[in-house]
Amino acid sequence: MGMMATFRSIVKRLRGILKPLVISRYLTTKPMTLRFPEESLESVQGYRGRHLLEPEKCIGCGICVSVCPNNAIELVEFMGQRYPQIHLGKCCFCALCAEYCPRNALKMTRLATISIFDRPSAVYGPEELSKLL
Amino acid sequence: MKSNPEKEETFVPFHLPFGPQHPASGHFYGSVKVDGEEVVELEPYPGYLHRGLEKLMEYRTHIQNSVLVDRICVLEPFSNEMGYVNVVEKIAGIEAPERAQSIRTIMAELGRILSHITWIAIVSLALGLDSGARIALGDREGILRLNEVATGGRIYPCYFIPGGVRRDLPEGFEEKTLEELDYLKSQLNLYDSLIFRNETFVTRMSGVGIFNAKEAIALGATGPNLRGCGVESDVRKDEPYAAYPRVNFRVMTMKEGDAYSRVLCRRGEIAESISILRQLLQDTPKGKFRIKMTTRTPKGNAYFCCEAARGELCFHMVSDGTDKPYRVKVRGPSFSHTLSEFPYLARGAQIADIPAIYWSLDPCPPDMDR
Amino acid sequence: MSEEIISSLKSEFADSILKVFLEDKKILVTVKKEGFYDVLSSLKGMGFDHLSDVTCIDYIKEQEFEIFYHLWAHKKKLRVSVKVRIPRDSSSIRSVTDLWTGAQIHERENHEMFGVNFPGNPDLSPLFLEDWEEIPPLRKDFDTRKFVRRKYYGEE
Amino acid sequence: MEKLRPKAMIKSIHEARAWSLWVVNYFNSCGFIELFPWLGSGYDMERFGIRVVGSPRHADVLIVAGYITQKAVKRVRRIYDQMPSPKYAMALGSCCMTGGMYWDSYSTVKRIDEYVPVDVWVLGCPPRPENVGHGLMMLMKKIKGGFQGH
Repeated sequence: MGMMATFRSIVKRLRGILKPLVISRYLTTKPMTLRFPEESLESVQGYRGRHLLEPEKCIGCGICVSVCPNNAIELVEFMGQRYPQIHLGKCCFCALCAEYCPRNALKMTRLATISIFDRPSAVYGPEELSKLL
Repeated sequence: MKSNPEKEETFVPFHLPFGPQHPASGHFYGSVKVDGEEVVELEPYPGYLHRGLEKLMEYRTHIQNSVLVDRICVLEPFSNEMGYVNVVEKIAGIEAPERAQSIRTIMAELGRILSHITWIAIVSLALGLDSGARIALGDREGILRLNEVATGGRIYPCYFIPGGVRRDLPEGFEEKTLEELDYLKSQLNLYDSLIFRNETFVTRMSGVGIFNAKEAIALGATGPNLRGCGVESDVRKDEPYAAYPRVNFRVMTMKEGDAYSRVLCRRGEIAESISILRQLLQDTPKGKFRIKMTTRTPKGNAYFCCEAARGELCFHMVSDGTDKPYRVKVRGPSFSHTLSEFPYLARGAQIADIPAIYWSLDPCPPDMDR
Repeated sequence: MSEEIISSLKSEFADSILKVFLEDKKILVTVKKEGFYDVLSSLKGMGFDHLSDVTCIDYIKEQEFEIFYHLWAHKKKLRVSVKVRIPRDSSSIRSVTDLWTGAQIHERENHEMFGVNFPGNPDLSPLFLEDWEEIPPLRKDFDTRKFVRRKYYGEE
Repeated sequence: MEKLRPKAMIKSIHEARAWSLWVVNYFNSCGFIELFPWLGSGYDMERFGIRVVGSPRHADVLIVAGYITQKAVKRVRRIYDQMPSPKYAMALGSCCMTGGMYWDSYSTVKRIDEYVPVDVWVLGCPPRPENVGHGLMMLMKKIKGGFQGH
């Protein structure tokens, strides 16, 4: 009986070694890795990225200021009228401001690559908000 | 304890930190008292991710809270939203429309599969099976892409809101999801051969961290950890909510109650979630996906439980008539996994089994600390 | 099923139970502080073996804490919530750790967050916060925004 | 260092440092989820020579991946002190810059650069993997440009 037991344990060991080799099918398929700067997983239409302000539609009502959970939005003076200024370092990109704006002046774009070296450049005033840099 | 008597008076427990910066501990510090190779006592020190969310929720309105609340468990935001949104609707006495209920169930099941796949990646990283982990990390992108298409957010969807969901599913979402589910179904066989039936994984996981049904219930275990000991308890079956009454599925239970049976429970749940999603995607009812709800909720309190990937997630909310909740208590499933089951299971185990036991319970430290 | 439990509770603890009623498949029990432990232990005997949550609510206007014990019976598939009111200043209530071992950490968290004392609980040391000198943070008279302005933003 | 070595050698030292950043294995909160594509096979940061190492003694970059609580900030500062200089720090998400989502929480640190000097802020809650990659590229460009770190 010892022969059968050792034979069976050898088979068990072999199966344990050979079974993970099923991964070799990844040798033939297209690699999963994207070459970052050239290829990258672009954000989809409707993704909640950086804001875009249309100054002519904005009436300066301040609903976005009150609905923002992080107090990221303030109204600032710009060319005679009050527009929202968004501190992207406080914003959580939840798009409640865009949803509750009565005039649909504030929308979310797909642009999400915002990395900066210093703190002050996280504050987006009305003119930066209205232009897609 | 098996420590021999003459060593008794000179025995000084050596404190081994299973610390916050440990590749397998994920911001939870357990001070392990060790006698040689055997663990004498494990003291949990949580709190590294405690933000005091229950206090913050008292300062925000229900709409702002529905955005804050899916930061509770980082790996599975949909079940937190499902819990919070339903408890607010319970107090307000309204019912989300039919279409919103089935959209919520679809996204909750997608979140469950995503959470289980992330858990597969982390548990195989903790046990050193890197190839399976890399493939599982790569497979998450499919479901995250579906999240992004449907809700606009990758990790935090901020999608459920008291009264329904914030926007409708785009067209073609059903076909994309069905395609993704077929791919995941085939990947399950790959995970089987790479991880679940892997020789080292099985020997390291089976016979480790054993507790029977009675002990598990006394410790407050829920979800796959309790189903691993043979108790058939699943909130989706016991107290059906959202669109779960219309769906039939099997509750996976194992008998041994050791780490490997919990692993198989979760693996079975992925297959069940795929079949649930296939049933839901056949006939999503048409109609409104959101009804208007007044921001103020009447005075009263409500308690709602839903089944998160890790276990029973309960919300207890007290409202005093204003638009802000007076008090919200969140019972995260990982609270009892990490603080009462893990120290119990770690007693008497070997040091090398600590990561295996810890990740067989699938804890989520931000869910424990809130 | 739940009607028998309600009737047996009413008959057994007529004096210490203030109100028992069924509300959408959940039994809600309001108990006086003296008899709450016997009600809980009899409920455990009836098969409510899973304690899912111990919730503490701070009613600062009435100077009272309200503690909820949410129980669940695995076999009967039934949920019970037991409500107890205790005074706010010298708030202490007997620990139920000997009925459900899982209750120890819930009570320890409530002790740290509200200051409720649970005699009989083996370990009530701080859980989440490290060297915290203020009053327990989840009480209503602790204003987190004033605290944050003073400690982090430096305005008084 | 500038005086002793010719200019070409100094430039190649910066280049070598930029292409071999080692990240310490301390990912503390939500940003950690967005590093999965970089750790795993999604974008695979080994292509840029960025590797995750277990001990701070071998690391160059500390990635602060989200909100930091009062209890965790002691460990973060100790890990940062243990790292040999030149060392850099990168902050993911808005919670470490201004408190973000938990601006009124009693237990989280509002400005991480009171404890750890941060070189690159990556915004987003949590930032997309492409945004994290953009931040890593900016850090590498900054190092190539002769930034000595701390």
